[in-house]
Amino acid sequence: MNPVNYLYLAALLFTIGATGVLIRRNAIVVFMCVELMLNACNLAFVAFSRMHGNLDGQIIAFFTMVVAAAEVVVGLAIIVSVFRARHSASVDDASLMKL
Amino acid sequence: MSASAVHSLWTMAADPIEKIQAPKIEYGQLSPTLIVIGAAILGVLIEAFVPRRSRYYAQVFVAIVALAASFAAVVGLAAGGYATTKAGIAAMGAIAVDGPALFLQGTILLAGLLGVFTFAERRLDPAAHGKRVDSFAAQAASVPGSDSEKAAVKAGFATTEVFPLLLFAIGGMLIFPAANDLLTLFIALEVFSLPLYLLCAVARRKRLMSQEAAVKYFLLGAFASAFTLFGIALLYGYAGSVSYATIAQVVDGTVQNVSPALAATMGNDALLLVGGAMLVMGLLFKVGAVPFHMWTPDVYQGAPTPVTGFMAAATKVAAFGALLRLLYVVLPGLRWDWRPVMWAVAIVTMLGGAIVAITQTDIKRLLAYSSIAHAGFILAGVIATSPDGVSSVLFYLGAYSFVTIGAFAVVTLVRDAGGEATHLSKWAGLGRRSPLVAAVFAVFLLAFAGIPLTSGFAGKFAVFKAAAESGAGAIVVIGVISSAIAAFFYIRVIVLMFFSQPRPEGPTVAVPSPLTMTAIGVGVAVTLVLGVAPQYFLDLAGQAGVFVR
Amino acid sequence: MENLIALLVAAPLLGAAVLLCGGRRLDAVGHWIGTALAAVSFVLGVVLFADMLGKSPENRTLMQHLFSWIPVEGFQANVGFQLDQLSMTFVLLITGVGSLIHLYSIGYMEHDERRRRFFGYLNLFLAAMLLLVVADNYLLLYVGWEGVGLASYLLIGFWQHKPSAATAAKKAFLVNRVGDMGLSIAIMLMFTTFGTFAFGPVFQATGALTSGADAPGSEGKLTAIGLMLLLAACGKSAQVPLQSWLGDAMEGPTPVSALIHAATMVTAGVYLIVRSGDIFNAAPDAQLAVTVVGAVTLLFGAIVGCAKDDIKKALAGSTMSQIGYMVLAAGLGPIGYAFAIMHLVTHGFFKAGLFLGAGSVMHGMNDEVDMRKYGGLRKYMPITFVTFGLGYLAIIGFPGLSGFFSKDKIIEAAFAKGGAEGWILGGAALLGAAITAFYMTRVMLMTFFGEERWRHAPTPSPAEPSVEPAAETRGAHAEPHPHESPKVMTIPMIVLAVGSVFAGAFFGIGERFVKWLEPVTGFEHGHPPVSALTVTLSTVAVMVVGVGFAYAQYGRRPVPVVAPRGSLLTRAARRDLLQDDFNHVVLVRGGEHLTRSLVYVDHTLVDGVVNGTAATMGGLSGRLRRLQNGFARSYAVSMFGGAAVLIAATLLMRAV
Amino acid sequence: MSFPLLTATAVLPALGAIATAAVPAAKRTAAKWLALVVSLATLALAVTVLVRFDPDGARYQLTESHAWIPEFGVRYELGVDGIAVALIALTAVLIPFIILAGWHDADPLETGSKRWRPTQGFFALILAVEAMVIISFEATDVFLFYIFFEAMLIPMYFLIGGFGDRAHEHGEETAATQRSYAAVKFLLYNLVGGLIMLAAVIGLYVVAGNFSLTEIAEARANGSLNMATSTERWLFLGFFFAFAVKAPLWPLHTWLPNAMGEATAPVAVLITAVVDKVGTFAMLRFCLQLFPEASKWATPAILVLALISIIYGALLAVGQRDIKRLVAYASISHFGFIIMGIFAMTSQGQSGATLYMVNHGISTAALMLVAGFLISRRGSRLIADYGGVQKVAPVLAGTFLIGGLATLSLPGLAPFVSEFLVLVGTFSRYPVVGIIATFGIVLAALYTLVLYQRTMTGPVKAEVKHMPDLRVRELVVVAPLVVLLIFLGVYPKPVTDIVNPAVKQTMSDVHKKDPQPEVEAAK
Repeated sequence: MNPVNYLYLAALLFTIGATGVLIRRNAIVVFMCVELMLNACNLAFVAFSRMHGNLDGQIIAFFTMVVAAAEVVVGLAIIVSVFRARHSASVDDASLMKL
Repeated sequence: MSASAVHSLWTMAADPIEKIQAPKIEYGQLSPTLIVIGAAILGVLIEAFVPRRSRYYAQVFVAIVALAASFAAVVGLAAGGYATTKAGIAAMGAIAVDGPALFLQGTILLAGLLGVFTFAERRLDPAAHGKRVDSFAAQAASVPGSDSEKAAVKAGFATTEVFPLLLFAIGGMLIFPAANDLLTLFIALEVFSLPLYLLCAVARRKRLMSQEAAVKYFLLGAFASAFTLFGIALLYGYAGSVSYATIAQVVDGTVQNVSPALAATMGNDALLLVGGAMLVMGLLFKVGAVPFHMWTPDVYQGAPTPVTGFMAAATKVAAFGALLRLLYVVLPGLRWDWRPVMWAVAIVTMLGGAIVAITQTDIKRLLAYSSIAHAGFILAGVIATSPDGVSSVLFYLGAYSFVTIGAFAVVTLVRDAGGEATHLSKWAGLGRRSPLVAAVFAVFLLAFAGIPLTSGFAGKFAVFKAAAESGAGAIVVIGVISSAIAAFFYIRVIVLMFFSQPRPEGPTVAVPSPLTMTAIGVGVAVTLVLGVAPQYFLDLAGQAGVFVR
Repeated sequence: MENLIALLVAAPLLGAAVLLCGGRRLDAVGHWIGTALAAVSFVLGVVLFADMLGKSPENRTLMQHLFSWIPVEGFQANVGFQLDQLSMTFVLLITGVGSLIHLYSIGYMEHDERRRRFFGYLNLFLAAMLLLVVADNYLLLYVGWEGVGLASYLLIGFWQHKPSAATAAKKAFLVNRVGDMGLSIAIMLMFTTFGTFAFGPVFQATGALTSGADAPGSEGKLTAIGLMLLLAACGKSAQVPLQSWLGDAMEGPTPVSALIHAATMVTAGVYLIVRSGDIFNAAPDAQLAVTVVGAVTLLFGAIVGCAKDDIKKALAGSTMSQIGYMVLAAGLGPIGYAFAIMHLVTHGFFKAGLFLGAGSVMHGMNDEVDMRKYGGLRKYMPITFVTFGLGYLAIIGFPGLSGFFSKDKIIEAAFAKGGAEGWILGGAALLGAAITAFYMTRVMLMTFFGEERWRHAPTPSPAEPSVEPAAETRGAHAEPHPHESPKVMTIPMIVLAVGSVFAGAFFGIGERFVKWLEPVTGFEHGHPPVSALTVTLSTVAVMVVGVGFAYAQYGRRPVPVVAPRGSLLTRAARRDLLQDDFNHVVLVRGGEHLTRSLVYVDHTLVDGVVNGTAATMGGLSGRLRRLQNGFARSYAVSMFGGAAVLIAATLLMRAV
Repeated sequence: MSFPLLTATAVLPALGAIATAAVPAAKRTAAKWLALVVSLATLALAVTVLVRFDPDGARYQLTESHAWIPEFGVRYELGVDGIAVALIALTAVLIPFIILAGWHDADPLETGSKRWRPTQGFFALILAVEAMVIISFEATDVFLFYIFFEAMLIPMYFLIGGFGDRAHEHGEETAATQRSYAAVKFLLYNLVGGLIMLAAVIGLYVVAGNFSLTEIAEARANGSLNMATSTERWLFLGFFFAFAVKAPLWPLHTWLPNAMGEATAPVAVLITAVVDKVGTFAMLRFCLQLFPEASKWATPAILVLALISIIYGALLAVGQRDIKRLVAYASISHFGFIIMGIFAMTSQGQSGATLYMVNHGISTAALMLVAGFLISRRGSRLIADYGGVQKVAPVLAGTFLIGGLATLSLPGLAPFVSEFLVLVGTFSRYPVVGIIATFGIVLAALYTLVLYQRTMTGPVKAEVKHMPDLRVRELVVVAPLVVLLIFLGVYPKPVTDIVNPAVKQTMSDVHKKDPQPEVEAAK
């Protein structure tokens, strides 16, 4: 099956993720959407790797996973501390600073 | 049915494993980065094993020594000719060691050093329970205003983790402009971003704002890095490799032994263009260019001021370094595609930053917007696509980072009951109450405004000159206009400080320790020296103006 | 000898410097210093005169180059003097009359605590006036020209605490400035036409220009120059349309009126025209303009003179008209130049005498200036009466006295212009003579004859502004006790009276004066359409008529103390024929409106644009600022949109 | 190499500024004396420059040249021609008087306040301005000039915004706000001008490759450097705009009245008599030399603007109610004359313009400083608050009158010479312009005499009844200026001799010849 379809899927996932980031309020969900975007990237990498017949893409995918994990650590830490301070995980509540 | 045949039903024969040769790493050339990263890890260990009372000193010591050593290493490399003649690729094509890289690394390291000084400052905040405290939360994990927080304060805890975090960030920044393949670029990006997210969250005062800043920065940063990554993916797909050199070859079609797959993707410019655009967008986010700038004001305001200062200076340097390398090494082939776009970005950035800054009422936000405007000015140099362009940008970054750190360091000095008094109205009549501080800040502001005899002017002139020479006269004119607009709000602050009546309940100016004093002093000195006699540094930047590919 | 010219100017200048910088310690002797230095320059003048007489008429001109003043590429202005018969005449007149009036002022200003400064100003005036007449180029003349203007400004406004005086002074200076504009433009024209503005070269070049047919339209240029010079003359000599300042100038102390606004400064215009004779000769249109101005002014002044009750203003009107005669004569060209100057000199004598007389009268009458509050003064101040009377006879041209000779010649010359112009101008001149006789007789009668209206006269009504302040010091509010003035005042009057009796005869008989001036101004005999005798007789006739009328109105009937409403003309004449009102409405009011609106424009428009730009920026900023609404997601939106645009743009770039 | 005289002339006041600023707070008076001495020493140096300068020698003399920023093609190049020498001398002469006149302007409000430093600042800033002005007169490198042309704004800005008249008719609060408004306006106006010029400067570099005035002018002359017409015009406009703001030329003038109105009299003199001269000077030196063709192209428009400035400024001066603003508008009118003289492109015009810069400096100084003394006595700038001063303070009134007469350029006083030269020079090429400009002299008489009449004459106002006459210090300030006015009015030759050759040069730069008279009169 033509790997290009995987690319379309990747693009689709990426877009879904991005849209999620734009429309969801809950910080966790937003963050998960970002993860979704990252995974879309992974898919793209792997697909390309397959197309080009070299392993770079796959290796990058692994790196991405690690990075994603790291982001989760940092992200959750921040989000949780905010949640505990405000008792809300809504990104819209965190708008003290504006203008 | 034969076993093998059966076996072949659910297995397939893998290629015979050939020997993976061990990677060749030029430790000498990578020493600056390695030193810093190593120190960072050491810092983590210190957190783990050194008793709490002496952690602070240990951390500060390690950080300063590491940065100094690393800077010495950079100088050594540069002296050893790696900036010019011996410039080359290290770590199997992952890291470039060349003029721009070394110059920017040097700048970042110095900025980091001053950053450490401001981080380590413990004289400004009134001592809590007899213990001197710095501007970071006693215990970042504890809920603001909770008992645990009070307890932590009482116990005299201190978030000494900021130093390793800082070192990690610096380490990432050192790699960022030197990264010679997209993977390294991305990793470096994350390596310096993640610590910064955390650093934003750990302010001692105004913790809610600090955490909010962290959230915003984090979410948006992650969002942006996702774009970056997708861009990388597309470029990879286009060129079948993430190494700059290869991509560059593919882009300008000088690549040998084209495989059929590559031939297929090569034809597809959409991959290249979209990928390039997304990647550039990620970097523009880091430099805070309109329209990817909106995190800047909030984060700059919310983050602990020392962090803001460091971030404003070093992040810009690193990000612009990476941007330069990307545009000059990887994508020169489609100069004609991205230049007009970057023109537009530069213009809206300059104007946007300057105009919105006019009505700001918080000094930190004001400086944030000014940093946006300056990003625009630097972009004007970036799009020159000429050696002069590169060197002018390098010079500008060097000059700008010192002014920025100095300015934010001054901001930390002006305090009232609620910590730093960042609202402009509180700065009224500062010049009457403490002329020296006001004068110093005025110098920085004038440098921002680009008044002659300050580094700001030299930088601006260099950048605009490069732009003009590359035929971007329009950019120059608009740049000039927007710097006129920008001048307006810098002047406003000066007026406020010198010509307005001091408020009776105005803020007090804390007397800092030698640490902050050095930071500010160095800032002023560099500002004036680069303003009056910039030639030496211009030469430096000029020699460092050539990328290796 | 030449060096004496410099001294001539330097002496009074020194006096001015000493007196003005000297400070109070000189108060005691200041007036003597001033007078002495004036006398010195008079003596110098006489010496030079004697020397000049010693020479043959052709080469009597003394030239002296002092130093190069403004040397610029292609533009050479020097400080140099030229003393010929014409300037000599003026030098003698200025220093002579000047010295007398200095002397007179010692008495007149006795009670003024700022007498030293007064003499300083007088000396300054002498210096400037002398510079004006001995300069050898127009630019230096210009210096003297404005110098006398300054002196007159200072002296008119000498009693500065009187707003009326300050205003009058300012007005005089301003009106003169308009004239000066003419002079400077004339100089510029000369420079562009001839490349120089020194007398000698310019006149030669004029000759070259007219003789050589090389320059078409050259006459146009000369006419322009002439008209500009005329404008200047109008300003200085109070000729229509720039005459309005002279009346107000009477705010100054009387000696000033006598010296500056009767005898010397106001005649500078005549000097200018006569001096520039060569130019005017080559520009007939300009000449015509001059004559017209002269004729109009002589009537204008005369009419105004008839209506004024203020003795000084009446005399001022007469001055205006007499200068009108001179200008008229000067406009007639070589026929008239000499006569113009001759009348100027005789006028210098009798008009100065008259003013001093008037001053003496006021001195005895608590500075009352309203003639309606005079009357029958002849037995109280006999000397004043006699001298004033002689001056009076001289000015109305009583046969045998100086005015007769000079004025008669002018009228002759006017007729001699020939053609309709000749008749008109001559007629005007004759009419003028009649009116002169009328108003002077009026002054005479109202002042020295009739019943003594000053007894129980109400003290000066506030309606009458020009009350000299020294009044307070001299106890005005008591009933006046007319008395003769001290010697120091009467002696100058006597001298001037003598002059006004005999000067004319001395000059006129045997055309002595004409011959004296001929080398400078040139001369040709006019041929009036009627015989000279006829002209003379008619002049005398109209004079008698004028006197008769005046006697009928003011000698036979008693003079009302309060002025009757009078005819329309009278009322107009009292207001200087409404010319002032015109100025007020058009220039003053208009100017005020203009400036006020301009101030508004500057503030709202020009400055508004600037502040407006700033405001717009602020507004824009305020609006853009709202985008920063603090919601992370909206930031993400902008990033997303930005990315989309970025991608689209890049693709687009490739597409196009 | 020989002693760097020009550098010394500029550096001395700079060092003096630093030293003055460093004087401890209590030693206020010492700081004043130090500043005065330094300014006098600078004057001495300037005089040496004057003496060492040979009018018939090379175009630029006492030249110094060192590498500075090769990267930008910038050299530290100094050199003076006659025009520069004259203006340097003017600056050096005026500064001591300015310092002396402002002797008490920056004293602490309550005497004996220990921690009061502005006094030192005031005099240090004045010296700093002097240094920058002098070096921008000396610079023959466009970039070097530009740097100080811009940097000069900062000390000026603090002088305007930081120090105002002691007693202000509206009280201290409004005074402060008005002051800072004026200061900001001054700074922004000039900064915008300067930044526009910056674009042009960069453009010049792109075209010419270096900044050396002499080299570029040379190259322009021998055709080795030819710009496209449009390029030259744009660059010219960029330069001219900045200079027109500084000069100031209508309609870019509105900052001047505010600045001069709010600043103390000495500072106002510093602005109009010294700093603004850099603008007109730069027109003469840079616009004409670097862009001769464009200058000629722009001449008509500029003449019209200058004409407007002359008449407009004068009319607004008539309409003012504030003494200082009146003088400011008068200055605008005079700057109109200067610019007109420069762009008339005749020897007379340009010599006149240069002379005008000097004379206007002296005359304005005389008038404005006396006005300052007057204001300091009564504590009001409004004309209406005065009257009859002549009676109580005759010397003050007298000097004021002389200053006024100089302003209306009475013959015999210095300004007359220059004004007449400008008029003649303009008239000989553009008669109509010349004639219209001549109306300016009438208006000048009007506003000056109105001012004098309203303040000095008339009945004595109660408030001024006990006004003291000029003190010795004030007399020391005014008397020399008056003497200068008279001397230069009677014998301007020394100045013209220095200026003429330079003007001749400039004329040849723009390839213009004086129009010849129709008839060559027998000299």
